[in-house]
Amino acid sequence: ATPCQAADLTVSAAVSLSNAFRALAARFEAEHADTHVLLNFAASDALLAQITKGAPVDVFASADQDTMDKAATRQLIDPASRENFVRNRLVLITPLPGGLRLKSLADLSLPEVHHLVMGRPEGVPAGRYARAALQEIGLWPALESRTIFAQNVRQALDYVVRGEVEAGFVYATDAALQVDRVQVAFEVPTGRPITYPVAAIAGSPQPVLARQFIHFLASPSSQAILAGFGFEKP
Amino acid sequence: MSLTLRLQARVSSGPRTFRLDIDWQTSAQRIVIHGPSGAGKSLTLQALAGLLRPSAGRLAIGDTVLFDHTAGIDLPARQRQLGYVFQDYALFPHLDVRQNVAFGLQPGLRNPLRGARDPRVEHWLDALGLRLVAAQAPHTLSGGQRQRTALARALVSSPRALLLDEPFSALDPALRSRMRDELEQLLDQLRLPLVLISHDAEDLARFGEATLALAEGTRHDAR
Amino acid sequence: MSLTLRLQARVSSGPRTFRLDIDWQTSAQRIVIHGPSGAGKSLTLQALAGLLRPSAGRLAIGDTVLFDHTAGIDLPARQRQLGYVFQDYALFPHLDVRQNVAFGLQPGLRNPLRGARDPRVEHWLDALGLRLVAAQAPHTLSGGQRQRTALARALVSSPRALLLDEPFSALDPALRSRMRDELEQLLDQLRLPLVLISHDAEDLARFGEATLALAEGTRHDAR
Amino acid sequence: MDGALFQLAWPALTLSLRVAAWATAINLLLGVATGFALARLRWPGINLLDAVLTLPMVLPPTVLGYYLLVLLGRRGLVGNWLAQHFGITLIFTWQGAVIAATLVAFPLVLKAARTAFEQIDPQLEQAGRVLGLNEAAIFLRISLPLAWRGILAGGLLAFARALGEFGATLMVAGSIPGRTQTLSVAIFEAVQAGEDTLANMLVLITSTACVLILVCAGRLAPASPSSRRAQ
Amino acid sequence: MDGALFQLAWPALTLSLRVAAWATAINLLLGVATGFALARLRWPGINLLDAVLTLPMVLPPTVLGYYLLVLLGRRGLVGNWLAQHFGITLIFTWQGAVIAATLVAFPLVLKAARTAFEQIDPQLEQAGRVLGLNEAAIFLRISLPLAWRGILAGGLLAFARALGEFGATLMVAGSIPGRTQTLSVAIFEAVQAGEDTLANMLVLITSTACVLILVCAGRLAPASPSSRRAQ
Ligand SMILES: Nc1ncnc2c1ncn2[C@@H]1O[C@H](COP(=O)(O)OP(=O)(O)OP(=O)(O)O)[C@@H](O)[C@H]1O
Ligand SMILES: Nc1ncnc2c1ncn2[C@@H]1O[C@H](COP(=O)(O)OP(=O)(O)OP(=O)(O)O)[C@@H](O)[C@H]1O
Ligand SMILES: [Mg+2]
Ligand SMILES: [Mg+2]
Repeated sequence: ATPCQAADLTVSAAVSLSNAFRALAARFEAEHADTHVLLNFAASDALLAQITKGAPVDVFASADQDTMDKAATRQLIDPASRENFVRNRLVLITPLPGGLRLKSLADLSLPEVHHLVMGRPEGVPAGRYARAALQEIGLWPALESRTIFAQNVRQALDYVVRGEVEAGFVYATDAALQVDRVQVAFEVPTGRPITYPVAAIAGSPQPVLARQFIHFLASPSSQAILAGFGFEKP
Repeated sequence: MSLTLRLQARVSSGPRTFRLDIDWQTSAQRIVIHGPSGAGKSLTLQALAGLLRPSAGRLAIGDTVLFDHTAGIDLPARQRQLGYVFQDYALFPHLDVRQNVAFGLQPGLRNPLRGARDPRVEHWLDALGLRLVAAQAPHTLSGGQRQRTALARALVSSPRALLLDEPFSALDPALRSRMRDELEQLLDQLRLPLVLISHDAEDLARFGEATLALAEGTRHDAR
Repeated sequence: MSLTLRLQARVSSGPRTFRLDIDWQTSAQRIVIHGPSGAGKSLTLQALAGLLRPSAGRLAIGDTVLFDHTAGIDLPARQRQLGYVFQDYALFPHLDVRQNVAFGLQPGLRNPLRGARDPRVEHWLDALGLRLVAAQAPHTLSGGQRQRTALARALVSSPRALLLDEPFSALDPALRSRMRDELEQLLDQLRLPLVLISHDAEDLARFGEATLALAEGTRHDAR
Repeated sequence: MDGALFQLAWPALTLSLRVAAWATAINLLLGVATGFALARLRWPGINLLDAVLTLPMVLPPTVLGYYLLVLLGRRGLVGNWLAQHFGITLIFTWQGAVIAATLVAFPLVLKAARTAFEQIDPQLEQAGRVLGLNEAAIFLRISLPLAWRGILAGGLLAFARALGEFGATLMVAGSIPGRTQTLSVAIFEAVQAGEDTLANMLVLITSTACVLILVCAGRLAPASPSSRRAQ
Repeated sequence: MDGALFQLAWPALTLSLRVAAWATAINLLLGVATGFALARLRWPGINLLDAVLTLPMVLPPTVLGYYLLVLLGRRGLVGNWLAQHFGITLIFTWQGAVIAATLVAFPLVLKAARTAFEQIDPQLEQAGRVLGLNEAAIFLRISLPLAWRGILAGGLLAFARALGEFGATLMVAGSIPGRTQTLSVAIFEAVQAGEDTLANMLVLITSTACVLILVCAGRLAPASPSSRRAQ
């Protein structure tokens, strides 16, 4: 095992952040000579499991608050360093071309909607938001039986892209990846805003650098890059 | 019958190539091939059986042309209807003795069942003294029992002719002479042509209506 | 030497059990075992070689006790230092003829190399007429060539005694008598004890200083 | 097993077994045929073909599942054709899961079968020819029984692999509880949701079922006859 | 291949090959030893043991990875011990990826080796004993060469499987480009990130590398000698 060099910073980030973080890491390295950012992408809960079992991580960026809350409860993070750095929106999408024209969540109970897809609520934050939105207006019991549960947002997106389902819940950033093949029907109202938290890991050998990276995410130039990938300011 | 044995063939293994080049014809009914070890006797029998394809020549038993290079005839092994005892027996390891013997009687897609009895099979099991070991697997047989099983398998399906490659070599003298009698009786009964490879003077005397002596792949000296 | 052959053993296959029960002793140096096919000759040789464990008895060659049930002695096969020719040869298919012959000379963890020459190996290749096929794989050999390779492999490593299971059965008469001479010369030179299984009267006459006739697993009649 | 676990595990288990059994059966047919062809044909490119047919092992199952989706989906080449001509949809059905599991496990049977057929003494097949059998009979009466032990070993691996398959399955069949949610998918979801106890219970169930089946199926091959020499 | 792709793919490819090569080598050693033991020991429970050892095939790799994480993590039983006594951490290292890939591919070599050893004519080993060889020599000079073709087939499958492994690897080794990101993980990520072209390119690279290696390695087994009868 190679011990981490003094200037190595390991950042564990949710897969949905991968494109944006690759660009950001390059910028950060340019600004901090001798610093090498090691990016580790996986599903948020897999990242949490790794950190729980003692993986040598310095910064953790999760796609939802729940996972970060768990990390906080287990005292894995430095609570003072926790910040929300981007905001995302949940949208309902339909396939292109020839998808249904849906105007509101109520339209999902139309008979033409044979299947709709969302992330599995037990494991995928986007699914939790979607289910909550449907429960809010009392449609969930009627729709549950036509719902396909995907393992992650990307899989949900694929089903819509391929026309296997008539509608799906994904993040706006995901929908932006396939602008030619899916259309955003409308934004889904979520109770609380969808924000992505980031925090330094407790006991990291690089506390200063970790803080610097977290601040760097909030900087205007970083926010501009993030906006380029469809994320909004928190 | 008449046997036409005109063939050229070659087999090679690494650096060494062995050439077979025979031109012989006989009208005898029973033929013994002999000659030193490695002379090409077994290869000749394989060519007759359709397991070795000559590069040229003509093979015929009686009226049946088995192979004719110029005429483009090459009867596949399964249509030659010959009873062949391999020098190393080639018993089927997944079948017991009785099933091995019955193998050729049933041309379909299924092997003879373990318990099935066919009078022809039982006849040969008795004649060759295999009744006691009929339910044994080949790998539990003694050398002589293996040889007799191979012999029974070749004899049972009334072939057009018999090709026997040293079929008595692993038998004791008493059994050997019983087998010879048994074989002769069968040949007389069915008027079966025979091509026998043997080193045994007794076999030569008894079955060698005509004999072919081979050495180094070619005809040496007809006794 | 003296050979003590007292053993009880049984092998079974499915419904059938074969029992071996022999009690024989001789002071002869050269012994021939004969008897009808399936009598238990090969099994007896296997017991001597340490490949079949008797349920009771005592086996000894000269001063060396190979097996003694009551004394709890059972020398493992590899320490018996016997030259054994299997009835079906048991050649190593992954080695060529020369490597097969050289196999026992090298007790280490590596097989003899393909090209390596050992004078003892070359001597026996020549004596048994195997030079031409020395680089061939066993499956490309003729029956007699296989038998001679097995013989050479057993002879080359100067064993304590020779156990030969019908070692000339696949050879033509001329070769057979040459092999006999070769074998006798070796026995005289090295004062090697010999246990030979053979059906051949000539072998009995030449090597049968004492003979053991077996039938149905037991001693039948000493000639 | 308490009621809730039973309600989740039972349909998942039966579905898993059904999918794995179908996948194994199909693979035995395909793998034996292809393995026999590879073992007997003397083309120069045969090893290349073999390597290419091994590729389903090399690709991450999720990726394989993605390609399957592209192919079998409603807008996919095959999927479209099937839907138009036969009204068959494979996506989100257990049949789709069978296809995914079959593809993933195929190389296991193929390699095992090829090796087993290559080990057969060619003289035994020749003996069959001399005894008057045609090639089909030789295959069924000599080659297949002699290769059977090796093929079965590959088949058992394929069964286990099909049972454990979830990446490609998930993609093609979705994860509809009681309909297309296999045990492996359920385990994965339990782990993902942090329900460790449930995950452990499900792992125990899969493992027990699998061990039982492997042990029983292992008896389908005769212990020694075909594996020992005869000459 | 353009620069960016090359920068991503090259380290991933070399890492993947290194991990797969190590995993295959370790599995050949372990699998041959275990396979030989299973083939020769006459215990009554041997088939049960075999089935249990096949379990890594049955569990979803992610789940296997999770268990590995529990065991090898800094706070895990083994991981803690390793860290305290040797200062070794396995999580987030390529050695961790080797362990994950080894575990996942192990049953492939095991089954192939067991079957191959069982097919050997026992008389050949007996001939070796009579010629004075001890059991170690018999194994190395007779059993192993005769079983080699079958073992190699299993080894090639294991190599392919190790190359394609990503579920357990991702869990244990993470996905740090240039350090622990294997090709399979990179492919998975590309698919996840919607970068289909990149994913296709990476799939092409893996497939080509794998086919090349399988074809070359397939030559390590002699074509026929050991697979044909001798008697
Ligand atoms: N497949 C093969 N490849 C190379 N050489 C072979 C092959 N088969 C046989 N030979 C060689 O051809 C020669 C003749 O073999 P054949 O088996 O016909 O001899 P034979 O006359 O039957 O001898 P024997 O009496 O010892 O059985 C031998 O020298 C043998 O080594
Ligand atoms: N493994 C076994 N299982 C069951 N029966 C066996 C086994 N090995 C040998 N036998 C039986 O034991 C008897 C003696 O066999 P053995 O090989 O010693 O005969 P043999 O005297 O050498 O005969 P031959 O002259 O035909 O070689 C035979 O009837 C044989 O069927
Ligand atoms: Mg011959
Ligand atoms: Mg015998």
